[in-house]
Amino acid sequence: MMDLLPLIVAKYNYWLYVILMMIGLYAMIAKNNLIKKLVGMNIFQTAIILFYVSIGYKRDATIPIIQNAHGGHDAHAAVIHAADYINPLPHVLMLTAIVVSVATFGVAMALAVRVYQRYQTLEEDELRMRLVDIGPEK
Amino acid sequence: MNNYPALIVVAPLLAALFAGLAAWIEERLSYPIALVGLAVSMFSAFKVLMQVIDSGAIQYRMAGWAPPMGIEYRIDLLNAMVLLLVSGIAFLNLIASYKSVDQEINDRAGSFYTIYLLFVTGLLGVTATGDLFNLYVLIEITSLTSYAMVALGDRDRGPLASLNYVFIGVIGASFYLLGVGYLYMQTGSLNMADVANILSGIHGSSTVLVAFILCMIGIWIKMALFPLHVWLPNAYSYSPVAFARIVAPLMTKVMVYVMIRMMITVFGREYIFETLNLADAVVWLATIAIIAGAAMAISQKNLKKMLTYIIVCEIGYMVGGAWMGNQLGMTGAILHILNDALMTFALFLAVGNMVYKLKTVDLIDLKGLFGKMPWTMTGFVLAAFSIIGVPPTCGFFSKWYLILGAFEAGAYHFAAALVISSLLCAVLFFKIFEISFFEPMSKGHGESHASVAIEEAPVSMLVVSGLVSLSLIIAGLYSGTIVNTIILPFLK
Amino acid sequence: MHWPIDLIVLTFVIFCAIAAISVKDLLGTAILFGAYSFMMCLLWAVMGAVDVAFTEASVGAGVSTVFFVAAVFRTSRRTKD
Amino acid sequence: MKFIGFIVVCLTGVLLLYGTGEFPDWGDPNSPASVHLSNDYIEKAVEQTQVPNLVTAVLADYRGFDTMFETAVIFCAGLACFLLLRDFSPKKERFYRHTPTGVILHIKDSKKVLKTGKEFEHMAKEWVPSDLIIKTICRILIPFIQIYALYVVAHGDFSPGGGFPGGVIFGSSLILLAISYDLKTLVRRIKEKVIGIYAALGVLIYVGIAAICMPMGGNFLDYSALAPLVPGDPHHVRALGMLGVEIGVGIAVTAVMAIIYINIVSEGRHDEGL
Repeated sequence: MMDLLPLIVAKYNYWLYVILMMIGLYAMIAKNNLIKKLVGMNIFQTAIILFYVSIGYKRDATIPIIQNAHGGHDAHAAVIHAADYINPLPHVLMLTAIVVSVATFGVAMALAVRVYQRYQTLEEDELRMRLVDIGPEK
Repeated sequence: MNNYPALIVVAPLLAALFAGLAAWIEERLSYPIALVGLAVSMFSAFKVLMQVIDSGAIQYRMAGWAPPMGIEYRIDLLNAMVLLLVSGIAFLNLIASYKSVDQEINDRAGSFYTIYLLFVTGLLGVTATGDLFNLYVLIEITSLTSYAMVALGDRDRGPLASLNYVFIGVIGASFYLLGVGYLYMQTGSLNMADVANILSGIHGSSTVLVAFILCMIGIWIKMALFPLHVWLPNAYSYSPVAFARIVAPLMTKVMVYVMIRMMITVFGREYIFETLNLADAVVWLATIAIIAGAAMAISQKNLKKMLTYIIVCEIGYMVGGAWMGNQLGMTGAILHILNDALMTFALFLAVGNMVYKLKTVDLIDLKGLFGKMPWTMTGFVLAAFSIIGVPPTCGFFSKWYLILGAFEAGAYHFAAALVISSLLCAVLFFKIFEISFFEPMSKGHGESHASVAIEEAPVSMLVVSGLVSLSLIIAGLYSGTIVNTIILPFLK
Repeated sequence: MHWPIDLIVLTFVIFCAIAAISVKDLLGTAILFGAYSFMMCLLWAVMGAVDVAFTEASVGAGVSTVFFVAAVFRTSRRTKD
Repeated sequence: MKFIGFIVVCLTGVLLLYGTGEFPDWGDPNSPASVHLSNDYIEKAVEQTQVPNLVTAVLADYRGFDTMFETAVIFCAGLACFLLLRDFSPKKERFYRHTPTGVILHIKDSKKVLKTGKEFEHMAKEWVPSDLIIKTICRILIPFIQIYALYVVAHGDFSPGGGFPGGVIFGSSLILLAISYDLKTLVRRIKEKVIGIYAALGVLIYVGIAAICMPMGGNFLDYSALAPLVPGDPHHVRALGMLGVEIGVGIAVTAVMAIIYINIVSEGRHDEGL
C-alpha cells in the first residue's frame, strides 16, 4: 500500500488524461446528437492538451518567463538555471493545438447549422431517415 | 542564399492570401494570382529536385535556427519527387478548373481559389517538413480546407458528409498528435532526424510502441486504409469537381508518403521489421483492403463513387508494398505514389469533363458517350488501362515491382489480391466502355441517333486531360529512369 | 507541489465533462462545457502553463461557448441523449 | 453503436495506459522532455532573442513557422465559415417598425424593401425591448476590453499573452457589442468587406514579415536579417519582429472570430442574431 501511493502521485495525471480522452472518444462515437459529438470532440482535444502540459511540468520550477530580464541589457549578467523554469516547448505546441481546435470547432458548428437548415434535425437516427426520404442520390 | 525549399510552400501561401484579399476587392484577379503562385511553387520544386539529384539532400533552416531547436525542411529524393508531383498536379488542375469553377461556384470563385491554394500549401508543407509537430499543423490545414470543400459540393448531402468527415478527421489527427506526444515524452525532441537518432537507443520501450501504433492509426485514418475508409467515398464524391480532382489523387498519396517517411526516417526500418512483428498483419490488412475496395467499387452505380472505392483499393497496394519489408516492395510503393497520383488525376479529369457536360455521372448516363465526347473518353480509356495495369502505361510497372516484392517476401496472398483486383478493375472498366461505346445515346436529348453531335468540354480542360493521359505512358516508359535515379538512391 | 488542489480540480474537470455530454439540454451542455474549459484552464495555470491557460480562458471558456450558444440558437436545444 | 463505441474506447484506453507504464514520473526534472531541448531554450532564448517570455520566444521565433500555419488555419476557418454559411439572398419575411407610432410592419414579399432611416427601423424577428442597463454597461466596458486586448498583444513578449489571446479578446469585444445591441449595429460599424480584408491582411502581415527576410539575405522568418530596416538597437530586432508578427496574428484572429460569430448566429444573412 505504501508503495502504491507514490506511484499514484507520480502518474495520476496521466491516468486522468486517459479517462478524459475516453469520455470524449465515447461521446464522439456513441452519442446520437451531432452537437454532443462536437462536445466530445472538444473534450478529446483538451485531454490531449492536458497530456502535453503534463509533460512540460517540472517540480520546483516556475512559469517560463525569465525573471529580471525586463531591462534587456543587464539580462546577460544574470545566470539562468534551466532547472528553475518549466519546459516552454509543450506550451508552445499546445497554443497551436488550441487554435487548431477552436478553428475546427467553428467550422464544425457552421456545418451543424447547415445540416439543421437542410434537415431540421441534428439527431443522427432522424438524419438517417431523412436521407432515405430524399431517395437515391443523383 | 538558396531559398527555393521555402518558396515551394510559401509561394502558394502568399498567393492564397493575396487571392483572399482580391476576393473582396476585385474577384477576377484571384485566378491569375493563384496561377502565378502555383507556377512559382512548381518551378521551385523542379529546381529543388534537380539540386537534390545532383548533390544530395537539402536542409533548410526556418528562421535560421539549427535543427533540433528550430524547424527545418529536409528535402531528399523522395520529398523532392512528391513535391514536384503535388505542385505540378495542383497547377495543371488549376488550369482545368477555370471553367468548372465558373459553372459550379460562380459567385464565390475568389474564396474557392483561396481555399484551394491553402489546401495545396498544406499538402506541400506536409511533404517538405522535417518536424513532427509542423506536420500535424499542416495536416490540419489540409483537413480544414477539405471539410469546407466537401460541404460546398452537394447541397443535400455535402454538409452531413463533411461533418462526419470532421469527426473522423479530428480523431485521426488527434491520434497522430498523441503519438507525437508519446514520442516527445521519451525523446524530448520533435525534429524527425533527431528523434530517429534518440529512438535507436530505446527500441524496447512500451511508450515508443504505443507512439508508433498511435501515429500509424492516425495516418491510416487520414489515408483511408480499408476498415478506416468510411469517410472517403462520401467526402470525395460530394465535393465540387474542381476540388475532387485534386483531393482524390493527392491527399491519400501524400498521407502514404507520410507513412513511408515515418517508417523509414523516424522509426527506422530496423525497428519496424525486426523489433516489431506487425508487418505480416499489416500486409494481410492491405490484402483485405485491396479485395474489399475492388469489390465495393464494382457494386457502385455512380462513376464518381466507383472511382473513390478504387482509391481505397489502391491505398491497399501502397500500404502492402511499404510493409513488405524488402527493397522491391518499397520501390513499388513509392513508384505507385507517383503513378497512382497521375492515374487518379487523369481519371478524375475525364470525369470532370463529363460532369461539366452531363451534370450527373451515373453509369446509365454514360450511354453513347464515345460519340459525344471522343477526346475525353480517350483520356479515360488510357487512365483506365493504367489502373488495370496494361503494359505500356505506368500502372503496370509499379504493380510489377509490388508483385516481385510480394514474391520475395513470400506474401503470395498479396500478389494474388493484386492480380484479382486488377481483373476486377478490368471487368469494371470494360463495363463502362461497353455502356459508353455500344449502347446508343439515351433518348430525351432531342437528337436523332444518326448524327451524334460532338459536344466536348472546354479546350482548357481537354488539353490538361490529354497531357496527363499522355504522361501516363511517358511515366511508364521512363519508369526505369525514375527508379534508378530517385527511388533506389533514396532507399540505400 | 499542490497535488491536493490539482486532484480536486481534476475531479471537477471529469465531473463537468461527464455532465456536459449527458445533460439533456444543449444550452445546459454549452454552459457545462464552458465550466469544463474554465476548470481545465485552472488546471493548466496550476501546472505553470500560464500562456496556455490564458489562451484557453479566452478561447475555450469564452469564444467557444459563444459560438456554441449561437449555434444552439440557430438549431435546437433538443437532444435525445 | 454504443456497444461498439464502448469496446473501441476501452481498447484505446488500455493502449494508452499501457503506454504510460514507462513514463517518467510526473514533474520529474530529469525526464527526457525536460532535459533534451528545453534547457537550450531556457538558457539561450533571452540572450538570443531579448524576449523574457520563453513561450513567446519559442512560439514566434524558434517555431515561428508553426505559428504562421496556425494563423493560416484560423484564416482558413473564417473563410470556411463564410463559404459554408454566407447567404446573399434577402430573407423572405422582414419586420419594420414605424418609429414615430411604434407600429410594426410585417413584409412577406422579398422584393419589397423599405428604406430604413428616420421613419422606419429594421427589426429582428425575435425582437426584445433593448435593456438600458446592459447597453450602458457594455458601452462602458467595450473600450476597456479592447484596450486590454491591445495590451495583451503588445505585452506578449514580457507576460503571458500574445497575438492569439489578444485577438480573441478583441474579437469577443466585438461579439459583446453584437450581443448587447444587435447584430445590425456591429455589421453597420464594421463592414463585412473590411472584416474579410483584415482577416487576410493579418496573416499577410505575418507571412510578409517572414518573406521579406529572404530578399534581405536571411532564411525565411529570420528576423535578424531585418536589422537594416529597423531603427534602434539591432539586438532587439528579433523582439521587434516577434511583435510585428503578433500584431498580424491579433488582427487575423480578431477578424476571424467576428466572421465566425456573425455567420453562425445569423445563418449567413448578417441581419439578425442573438
